[in-house]
Amino acid sequence: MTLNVVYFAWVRERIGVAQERIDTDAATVAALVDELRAREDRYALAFEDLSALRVAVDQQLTDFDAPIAGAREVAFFPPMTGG
Amino acid sequence: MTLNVVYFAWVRERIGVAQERIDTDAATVAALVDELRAREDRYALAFEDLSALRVAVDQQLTDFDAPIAGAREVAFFPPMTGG
Amino acid sequence: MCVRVQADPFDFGAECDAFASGRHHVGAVVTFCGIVRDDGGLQAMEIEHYPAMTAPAIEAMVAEARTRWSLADALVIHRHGRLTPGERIMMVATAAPHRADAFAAADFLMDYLKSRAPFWKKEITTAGAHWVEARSEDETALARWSDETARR
Amino acid sequence: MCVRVQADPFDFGAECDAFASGRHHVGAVVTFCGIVRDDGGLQAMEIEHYPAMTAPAIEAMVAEARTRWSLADALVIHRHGRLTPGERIMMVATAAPHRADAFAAADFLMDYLKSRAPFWKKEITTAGAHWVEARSEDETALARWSDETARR
Repeated sequence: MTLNVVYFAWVRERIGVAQERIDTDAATVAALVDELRAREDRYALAFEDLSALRVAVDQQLTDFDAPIAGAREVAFFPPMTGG
Repeated sequence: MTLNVVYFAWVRERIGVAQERIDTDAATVAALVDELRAREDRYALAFEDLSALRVAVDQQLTDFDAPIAGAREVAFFPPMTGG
Repeated sequence: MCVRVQADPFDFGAECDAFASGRHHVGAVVTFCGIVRDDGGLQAMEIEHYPAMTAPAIEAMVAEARTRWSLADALVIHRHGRLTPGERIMMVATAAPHRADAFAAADFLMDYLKSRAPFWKKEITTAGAHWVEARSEDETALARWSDETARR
Repeated sequence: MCVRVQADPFDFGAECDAFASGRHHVGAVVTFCGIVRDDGGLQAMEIEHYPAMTAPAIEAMVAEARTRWSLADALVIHRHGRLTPGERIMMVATAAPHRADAFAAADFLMDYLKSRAPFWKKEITTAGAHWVEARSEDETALARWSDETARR
Protein backbone atom coordinates (compact mmCIF):
# COMPACT_ATOMS: atom_id res chain seq x y z
CA MET A 1 0.00 0.00 0.00
CA THR A 2 1.02 3.62 -0.42
CA LEU A 3 0.88 5.92 2.57
CA ASN A 4 1.21 9.63 2.93
CA VAL A 5 3.78 10.11 5.69
CA VAL A 6 4.06 13.58 7.23
CA TYR A 7 6.56 15.06 9.65
CA PHE A 8 6.40 18.13 11.89
CA ALA A 9 8.76 20.32 13.91
CA TRP A 10 12.22 18.84 14.52
CA VAL A 11 11.18 15.49 13.04
CA ARG A 12 10.54 17.31 9.75
CA GLU A 13 13.85 19.14 10.06
CA ARG A 14 15.83 15.96 10.72
CA ILE A 15 14.21 14.01 7.88
CA GLY A 16 14.44 16.98 5.56
CA VAL A 17 10.98 16.76 3.98
CA ALA A 18 7.54 17.74 5.23
CA GLN A 19 5.81 14.78 3.62
CA GLU A 20 6.40 11.90 1.26
CA ARG A 21 4.64 8.92 -0.31
CA ILE A 22 5.86 5.62 1.12
CA ASP A 23 5.18 2.14 -0.29
CA THR A 24 5.01 -0.28 2.58
CA ASP A 25 3.55 -3.57 3.76
CA ALA A 26 4.06 -2.65 7.43
CA ALA A 27 1.20 -3.82 9.62
CA THR A 28 1.78 -1.33 12.44
CA VAL A 29 3.27 2.09 13.03
CA ALA A 30 6.23 0.45 14.76
CA ALA A 31 6.90 -1.76 11.70
CA LEU A 32 6.74 1.33 9.46
CA VAL A 33 9.24 3.07 11.73
CA ASP A 34 11.60 0.09 11.45
CA GLU A 35 11.43 0.25 7.65
CA LEU A 36 12.11 3.99 7.69
CA ARG A 37 15.03 3.66 10.12
CA ALA A 38 16.63 1.10 7.79
CA ARG A 39 16.49 3.51 4.84
CA GLU A 40 18.93 6.25 5.74
CA ASP A 41 20.69 7.80 8.68
CA ARG A 42 18.41 10.86 8.73
CA TYR A 43 15.48 8.55 9.52
CA ALA A 44 17.48 6.58 12.08
CA LEU A 45 18.32 9.87 13.75
CA ALA A 46 14.76 11.19 13.70
CA PHE A 47 13.36 7.93 15.13
CA GLU A 48 16.21 7.36 17.60
CA ASP A 49 14.03 7.75 20.71
CA LEU A 50 10.38 6.87 20.19
CA SER A 51 9.49 8.09 23.70
CA ALA A 52 10.20 11.61 22.38
CA LEU A 53 7.76 11.14 19.49
CA ARG A 54 4.03 11.10 18.98
CA VAL A 55 2.11 9.55 16.10
CA ALA A 56 -1.24 10.15 14.44
CA VAL A 57 -2.88 7.78 11.97
CA ASP A 58 -5.40 9.50 9.70
CA GLN A 59 -5.22 12.56 11.98
CA GLN A 60 -6.05 10.63 15.15
CA LEU A 61 -3.48 10.47 17.94
CA THR A 62 -2.53 6.87 18.61
CA ASP A 63 0.48 4.81 19.69
CA PHE A 64 3.25 2.93 17.97
CA ASP A 65 1.46 -0.42 18.27
CA ALA A 66 -1.46 0.85 16.22
CA PRO A 67 -2.30 -1.04 13.00
CA ILE A 68 -2.05 0.94 9.77
CA ALA A 69 -3.92 -1.36 7.40
CA GLY A 70 -6.21 0.81 5.29
CA ALA A 71 -4.71 4.05 6.63
CA ARG A 72 -4.05 6.92 4.26
CA GLU A 73 -1.80 9.16 6.34
CA VAL A 74 0.66 8.64 9.18
CA ALA A 75 2.15 11.66 10.96
CA PHE A 76 5.20 11.79 13.23
CA PHE A 77 5.97 14.72 15.50
CA PRO A 78 7.30 15.68 18.94
CA PRO A 79 4.93 16.25 21.90
CA MET A 80 2.65 19.16 21.10
CA THR A 81 3.22 22.63 22.51
CA GLY A 82 0.05 24.53 21.72
CA GLY A 83 -1.84 27.04 23.79
CA MET B 1 -20.71 56.10 72.99
CA THR B 2 -22.56 56.93 69.79
CA LEU B 3 -22.42 54.47 66.92
CA ASN B 4 -23.47 54.71 63.32
CA VAL B 5 -25.57 51.59 62.73
CA VAL B 6 -26.31 50.65 59.12
CA TYR B 7 -28.61 48.05 57.62
CA PHE B 8 -28.74 46.47 54.18
CA ALA B 9 -31.14 44.41 52.06
CA TRP B 10 -34.04 42.84 53.96
CA VAL B 11 -32.58 43.91 57.31
CA ARG B 12 -32.92 47.53 56.15
CA GLU B 13 -36.43 46.84 54.89
CA ARG B 14 -37.56 45.26 58.17
CA ILE B 15 -36.07 47.99 60.35
CA GLY B 16 -37.30 50.69 58.02
CA VAL B 17 -34.22 52.89 57.95
CA ALA B 18 -30.89 52.57 56.14
CA GLN B 19 -28.87 53.98 59.03
CA GLU B 20 -29.23 55.63 62.40
CA ARG B 21 -27.16 56.99 65.29
CA ILE B 22 -27.39 54.79 68.39
CA ASP B 23 -26.22 55.69 71.92
CA THR B 24 -25.05 52.54 73.60
CA ASP B 25 -22.75 51.13 76.24
CA ALA B 26 -22.83 47.66 74.72
CA ALA B 27 -19.46 45.92 74.85
CA THR B 28 -20.06 43.52 71.96
CA VAL B 29 -22.12 43.25 68.81
CA ALA B 30 -24.33 40.68 70.55
CA ALA B 31 -25.03 43.10 73.44
CA LEU B 32 -25.91 45.82 70.90
CA VAL B 33 -28.30 43.42 69.18
CA ASP B 34 -29.97 42.68 72.53
CA GLU B 35 -30.49 46.41 73.13
CA LEU B 36 -31.95 46.90 69.66
CA ARG B 37 -34.26 43.88 69.98
CA ALA B 38 -35.66 45.35 73.21
CA ARG B 39 -36.55 48.64 71.49
CA GLU B 40 -39.31 47.74 69.08
CA ASP B 41 -40.83 44.79 67.28
CA ARG B 42 -39.29 45.76 63.94
CA TYR B 43 -35.83 45.21 65.48
CA ALA B 44 -36.91 41.99 67.18
CA LEU B 45 -38.15 40.76 63.80
CA ALA B 46 -35.00 41.79 61.93
CA PHE B 47 -32.72 40.14 64.52
CA GLU B 48 -34.90 37.07 65.05
CA ASP B 49 -32.38 34.60 63.62
CA LEU B 50 -28.75 35.69 63.95
CA SER B 51 -27.57 32.72 61.88
CA ALA B 52 -29.22 34.44 58.90
CA LEU B 53 -27.27 37.65 59.53
CA ARG B 54 -23.75 38.91 59.01
CA VAL B 55 -22.07 41.81 60.77
CA ALA B 56 -19.26 44.22 59.96
CA VAL B 57 -17.59 46.53 62.50
CA ASP B 58 -15.92 49.52 60.88
CA GLN B 59 -16.37 47.83 57.48
CA GLN B 60 -14.62 44.63 58.53
CA LEU B 61 -16.58 41.38 58.54
CA THR B 62 -16.61 39.91 62.02
CA ASP B 63 -18.88 37.87 64.29
CA PHE B 64 -21.43 38.63 66.97
CA ASP B 65 -18.94 38.13 69.81
CA ALA B 66 -16.75 40.94 68.50
CA PRO B 67 -16.10 43.88 70.85
CA ILE B 68 -17.32 47.28 69.67
CA ALA B 69 -15.44 49.55 72.06
CA GLY B 70 -14.07 52.44 70.02
CA ALA B 71 -15.95 51.40 66.89
CA ARG B 72 -17.61 54.05 64.74
CA GLU B 73 -19.88 51.97 62.54
CA VAL B 74 -21.66 48.63 62.87
CA ALA B 75 -23.44 47.13 59.84
CA PHE B 76 -26.01 44.33 59.78
CA PHE B 77 -26.99 42.48 56.62
CA PRO B 78 -27.89 39.06 55.21
CA PRO B 79 -25.24 36.80 53.61
CA MET B 80 -23.80 38.57 50.59
CA THR B 81 -24.84 37.69 47.05
CA GLY B 82 -22.33 39.45 44.83
CA GLY B 83 -20.68 38.29 41.65
CA MET C 1 -4.44 46.51 40.18
CA CYS C 2 -7.76 48.21 39.70
CA VAL C 3 -11.09 47.90 41.52
CA ARG C 4 -14.12 49.82 40.28
CA VAL C 5 -17.59 49.82 41.84
CA GLN C 6 -20.06 51.71 39.70
CA ALA C 7 -23.68 52.08 38.65
CA ASP C 8 -22.78 52.69 35.01
CA PRO C 9 -22.35 49.89 32.47
CA PHE C 10 -18.83 48.88 31.53
CA ASP C 11 -17.53 47.82 28.13
CA PHE C 12 -16.44 44.21 28.61
CA GLY C 13 -14.72 43.94 25.23
CA ALA C 14 -12.80 47.20 25.62
CA GLU C 15 -11.78 46.25 29.17
CA CYS C 16 -10.53 42.83 28.01
CA ASP C 17 -8.60 44.40 25.16
CA ALA C 18 -7.00 47.08 27.34
CA PHE C 19 -6.18 44.56 30.06
CA ALA C 20 -4.40 42.22 27.61
CA SER C 21 -2.53 45.06 25.87
CA GLY C 22 1.09 46.05 26.12
CA ARG C 23 2.09 42.98 28.10
CA HIS C 24 5.39 41.31 27.26
CA HIS C 25 6.04 39.39 30.47
CA VAL C 26 2.55 37.93 30.77
CA GLY C 27 1.66 34.68 29.05
CA ALA C 28 -1.91 34.33 30.27
CA VAL C 29 -4.94 36.53 30.73
CA VAL C 30 -8.17 35.13 32.18
CA THR C 31 -11.36 37.15 32.26
CA PHE C 32 -14.76 36.46 33.75
CA CYS C 33 -17.99 38.30 32.99
CA GLY C 34 -21.15 37.85 35.04
CA ILE C 35 -24.41 38.41 33.17
CA VAL C 36 -27.95 38.90 34.52
CA ARG C 37 -29.52 35.55 33.69
CA ASP C 38 -33.20 35.28 32.93
CA ASP C 39 -34.41 32.05 34.50
CA GLY C 40 -37.96 32.94 33.47
CA GLY C 41 -39.99 35.93 34.49
CA LEU C 42 -37.08 38.09 35.63
CA GLN C 43 -37.74 41.74 34.85
CA ALA C 44 -34.85 43.37 36.67
CA MET C 45 -32.14 42.83 39.25
CA GLU C 46 -31.48 45.48 41.87
CA ILE C 47 -28.05 45.37 43.42
CA GLU C 48 -27.51 47.13 46.74
CA HIS C 49 -24.06 47.52 48.23
CA TYR C 50 -22.22 49.01 51.21
CA PRO C 51 -20.29 51.92 49.69
CA ALA C 52 -17.85 52.44 52.58
CA MET C 53 -16.89 48.76 52.56
CA THR C 54 -17.19 47.50 48.99
CA ALA C 55 -14.02 48.72 47.30
CA PRO C 56 -11.75 48.14 50.35
CA ALA C 57 -13.14 44.59 50.77
CA ILE C 58 -12.49 43.78 47.11
CA GLU C 59 -9.03 45.34 47.27
CA ALA C 60 -8.24 43.06 50.23
CA MET C 61 -9.35 40.04 48.16
CA VAL C 62 -7.10 41.10 45.30
CA ALA C 63 -4.19 41.60 47.73
CA GLU C 64 -4.81 38.11 49.12
CA ALA C 65 -4.83 36.67 45.59
CA ARG C 66 -1.47 38.35 44.95
CA THR C 67 0.07 36.65 47.98
CA ARG C 68 -1.15 33.27 46.73
CA TRP C 69 -0.30 33.40 43.03
CA SER C 70 2.25 35.05 40.81
CA LEU C 71 0.10 37.76 39.24
CA ALA C 72 1.18 40.63 37.03
CA ASP C 73 -2.16 42.43 37.29
CA ALA C 74 -5.81 42.11 38.29
CA LEU C 75 -8.98 44.04 37.56
CA VAL C 76 -12.40 43.88 39.23
CA ILE C 77 -15.43 45.90 38.07
CA HIS C 78 -18.76 45.43 39.84
CA ARG C 79 -21.97 47.30 39.14
CA HIS C 80 -24.77 48.22 41.55
CA GLY C 81 -28.25 49.59 40.95
CA ARG C 82 -30.89 48.30 38.55
CA LEU C 83 -29.94 45.88 35.76
CA THR C 84 -32.04 43.97 33.23
CA PRO C 85 -31.57 40.44 31.85
CA GLY C 86 -28.59 40.17 29.50
CA GLU C 87 -26.79 43.10 31.14
CA ARG C 88 -23.28 42.57 32.43
CA ILE C 89 -23.08 42.77 36.21
CA MET C 90 -19.40 42.47 36.86
CA MET C 91 -16.06 41.30 35.53
CA VAL C 92 -12.75 40.02 36.80
CA ALA C 93 -9.49 39.87 34.86
CA THR C 94 -6.16 38.39 35.91
CA ALA C 95 -2.79 38.44 34.15
CA ALA C 96 0.08 36.11 35.02
CA PRO C 97 3.23 34.69 33.49
CA HIS C 98 1.59 31.23 33.53
CA ARG C 99 -1.97 30.10 32.90
CA ALA C 100 -2.47 28.07 36.09
CA ASP C 101 -1.95 31.20 38.22
CA ALA C 102 -4.26 33.33 36.08
CA PHE C 103 -7.04 30.71 36.23
CA ALA C 104 -6.74 30.01 39.95
CA ALA C 105 -6.69 33.69 40.89
CA ALA C 106 -9.75 34.52 38.77
CA ASP C 107 -11.64 31.55 40.19
CA PHE C 108 -10.64 32.54 43.74
CA LEU C 109 -11.68 36.17 43.24
CA MET C 110 -15.08 35.07 41.89
CA ASP C 111 -15.70 32.82 44.89
CA TYR C 112 -14.81 35.62 47.29
CA LEU C 113 -16.78 38.28 45.43
CA LYS C 114 -19.81 36.02 45.40
CA SER C 115 -19.93 35.43 49.14
CA ARG C 116 -17.77 38.06 50.86
CA ALA C 117 -18.13 41.31 48.93
CA PRO C 118 -20.99 43.41 50.38
CA PHE C 119 -23.52 43.19 47.56
CA TRP C 120 -27.13 42.04 47.83
CA LYS C 121 -29.30 41.18 44.86
CA LYS C 122 -33.05 41.64 44.67
CA GLU C 123 -34.91 40.00 41.81
CA ILE C 124 -37.92 41.78 40.39
CA THR C 125 -40.08 39.21 38.64
CA THR C 126 -43.56 39.16 37.18
CA ALA C 127 -44.58 37.37 40.42
CA GLY C 128 -43.08 40.00 42.75
CA ALA C 129 -39.75 40.99 44.27
CA HIS C 130 -37.47 38.94 46.53
CA TRP C 131 -33.94 39.05 47.88
CA VAL C 132 -31.68 36.42 46.36
CA GLU C 133 -30.58 33.95 49.02
CA ALA C 134 -26.98 32.88 49.38
CA ARG C 135 -26.49 29.35 48.07
CA SER C 136 -24.75 26.61 50.02
CA GLU C 137 -22.79 25.78 46.83
CA ASP C 138 -21.15 29.18 47.08
CA GLU C 139 -19.89 28.46 50.60
CA THR C 140 -18.68 25.06 49.39
CA ALA C 141 -16.81 26.78 46.57
CA LEU C 142 -15.18 29.15 49.06
CA ALA C 143 -14.11 26.24 51.27
CA ARG C 144 -11.86 25.03 48.43
CA TRP C 145 -9.45 27.84 49.36
CA SER C 146 -9.30 26.46 52.89
CA ASP C 147 -5.78 27.58 53.82
CA GLU C 148 -7.08 31.07 53.40
CA THR C 149 -10.17 30.35 55.49
CA ALA C 150 -7.97 29.00 58.26
CA ARG C 151 -5.74 32.05 58.15
CA ARG C 152 -8.57 34.54 58.59
CA MET D 1 -19.47 26.46 18.98
CA CYS D 2 -16.71 27.92 16.86
CA VAL D 3 -13.11 26.81 16.21
CA ARG D 4 -10.81 29.00 14.12
CA VAL D 5 -7.21 28.22 13.19
CA GLN D 6 -5.61 31.13 11.40
CA ALA D 7 -2.37 32.98 10.65
CA ASP D 8 -4.02 36.40 10.98
CA PRO D 9 -4.27 38.26 14.28
CA PHE D 10 -7.62 38.22 16.07
CA ASP D 11 -9.23 41.05 18.02
CA PHE D 12 -9.43 39.72 21.59
CA GLY D 13 -11.63 42.57 22.87
CA ALA D 14 -14.08 42.35 19.98
CA GLU D 15 -14.25 38.56 20.31
CA CYS D 16 -14.92 38.81 24.06
CA ASP D 17 -17.62 41.41 23.49
CA ALA D 18 -19.35 39.45 20.72
CA PHE D 19 -19.13 36.22 22.72
CA ALA D 20 -20.78 37.80 25.79
CA SER D 21 -23.47 39.58 23.76
CA GLY D 22 -27.12 38.75 23.38
CA ARG D 23 -27.09 36.10 26.08
CA HIS D 24 -30.05 35.92 28.44
CA HIS D 25 -29.72 32.36 29.72
CA VAL D 26 -26.01 32.54 30.45
CA GLY D 27 -24.76 33.82 33.79
CA ALA D 28 -21.05 33.33 33.25
CA VAL D 29 -18.52 33.91 30.51
CA VAL D 30 -14.86 32.96 31.00
CA THR D 31 -12.20 33.90 28.48
CA PHE D 32 -8.53 33.07 28.24
CA CYS D 33 -5.94 34.80 26.08
CA GLY D 34 -2.45 33.42 25.52
CA ILE D 35 0.25 36.00 24.82
CA VAL D 36 3.79 35.55 23.47
CA ARG D 37 5.84 36.09 26.61
CA ASP D 38 9.31 37.56 26.40
CA ASP D 39 11.42 35.75 28.96
CA GLY D 40 14.47 37.64 27.71
CA GLY D 41 15.98 37.62 24.27
CA LEU D 42 12.92 36.27 22.45
CA GLN D 43 12.66 37.81 19.00
CA ALA D 44 9.83 35.74 17.54
CA MET D 45 7.81 32.58 17.98
CA GLU D 46 7.08 30.39 14.98
CA ILE D 47 4.07 28.13 15.35
CA GLU D 48 3.76 25.14 13.06
CA HIS D 49 0.61 23.04 12.94
CA TYR D 50 -0.94 20.04 11.18
CA PRO D 51 -3.67 21.60 9.06
CA ALA D 52 -5.61 18.40 8.35
CA MET D 53 -5.78 17.55 12.04
CA THR D 54 -5.85 20.84 13.98
CA ALA D 55 -9.45 22.01 13.71
CA PRO D 56 -10.98 18.50 14.00
CA ALA D 57 -8.83 17.76 17.09
CA ILE D 58 -9.92 21.01 18.75
CA GLU D 59 -13.55 20.39 17.81
CA ALA D 60 -13.32 16.97 19.51
CA MET D 61 -11.97 18.68 22.67
CA VAL D 62 -14.86 21.14 22.63
CA ALA D 63 -17.34 18.28 22.14
CA GLU D 64 -15.77 16.46 25.10
CA ALA D 65 -16.07 19.61 27.24
CA ARG D 66 -19.76 19.83 26.33
CA THR D 67 -20.36 16.29 27.59
CA ARG D 68 -18.69 17.15 30.89
CA TRP D 69 -20.18 20.55 31.71
CA SER D 70 -23.37 22.44 31.03
CA LEU D 71 -22.15 24.87 28.39
CA ALA D 72 -24.17 27.28 26.28
CA ASP D 73 -21.30 28.05 23.92
CA ALA D 74 -17.55 27.80 23.38
CA LEU D 75 -15.03 29.50 21.12
CA VAL D 76 -11.41 28.60 20.34
CA ILE D 77 -9.12 30.71 18.14
CA HIS D 78 -5.50 29.62 17.63
CA ARG D 79 -2.94 31.30 15.43
CA HIS D 80 -0.03 29.75 13.56
CA GLY D 81 2.94 31.31 11.78
CA ARG D 82 5.34 33.94 13.07
CA LEU D 83 4.44 36.00 16.16
CA THR D 84 6.41 38.54 18.16
CA PRO D 85 6.48 39.15 21.95
CA GLY D 86 3.26 40.73 23.20
CA GLU D 87 1.18 39.29 20.34
CA ARG D 88 -1.86 37.20 21.18
CA ILE D 89 -1.42 33.57 20.22
CA MET D 90 -4.80 32.11 21.00
CA MET D 91 -7.99 32.48 22.99
CA VAL D 92 -10.68 30.33 24.52
CA ALA D 93 -14.12 31.48 25.63
CA THR D 94 -16.83 29.52 27.40
CA ALA D 95 -20.39 30.50 28.32
CA ALA D 96 -22.51 28.65 30.86
CA PRO D 97 -25.50 29.21 33.11
CA HIS D 98 -23.19 28.92 36.15
CA ARG D 99 -19.63 30.08 36.74
CA ALA D 100 -18.18 26.76 37.92
CA ASP D 101 -18.96 25.14 34.56
CA ALA D 102 -17.56 28.06 32.56
CA PHE D 103 -14.32 28.05 34.58
CA ALA D 104 -13.80 24.28 34.50
CA ALA D 105 -14.48 24.02 30.77
CA ALA D 106 -12.07 26.85 29.90
CA ASP D 107 -9.37 25.36 32.14
CA PHE D 108 -9.93 21.90 30.60
CA LEU D 109 -9.78 23.24 27.04
CA MET D 110 -6.52 25.06 27.80
CA ASP D 111 -4.93 21.92 29.23
CA TYR D 112 -5.96 19.91 26.16
CA LEU D 113 -4.94 22.58 23.67
CA LYS D 114 -1.54 22.86 25.34
CA SER D 115 -0.66 19.18 25.08
CA ARG D 116 -2.98 17.54 22.55
CA ALA D 117 -3.66 20.03 19.77
CA PRO D 118 -1.09 19.60 16.96
CA PHE D 119 0.90 22.82 17.34
CA TRP D 120 4.65 23.13 17.77
CA LYS D 121 6.40 26.30 18.86
CA LYS D 122 9.87 27.36 17.81
CA GLU D 123 11.51 30.21 19.69
CA ILE D 124 13.78 32.52 17.74
CA THR D 125 16.10 34.22 20.23
CA THR D 126 19.19 36.35 19.98
CA ALA D 127 21.10 33.14 20.86
CA GLY D 128 19.52 31.04 18.08
CA ALA D 129 16.38 29.05 17.38
CA HIS D 130 15.01 26.06 19.26
CA TRP D 131 11.82 24.02 19.47
CA VAL D 132 9.94 24.53 22.71
CA GLU D 133 9.87 21.31 24.72
CA ALA D 134 6.70 20.01 26.28
CA ARG D 135 6.75 20.56 30.04
CA SER D 136 5.98 17.83 32.55
CA GLU D 137 3.72 20.33 34.38
CA ASP D 138 1.47 20.33 31.33
CA GLU D 139 1.01 16.56 31.49
CA THR D 140 0.36 16.87 35.23
CA ALA D 141 -2.29 19.48 34.49
CA LEU D 142 -3.93 17.15 31.96
CA ALA D 143 -3.96 14.30 34.47
CA ARG D 144 -6.36 16.35 36.63
CA TRP D 145 -9.10 15.42 34.15
CA SER D 146 -8.34 11.77 34.72
CA ASP D 147 -11.79 10.32 34.06
CA GLU D 148 -11.35 11.58 30.57
CA THR D 149 -7.90 10.06 30.26
CA ALA D 150 -9.28 6.73 31.38
CA ARG D 151 -12.11 6.92 28.86
CA ARG D 152 -9.83 7.49 25.88
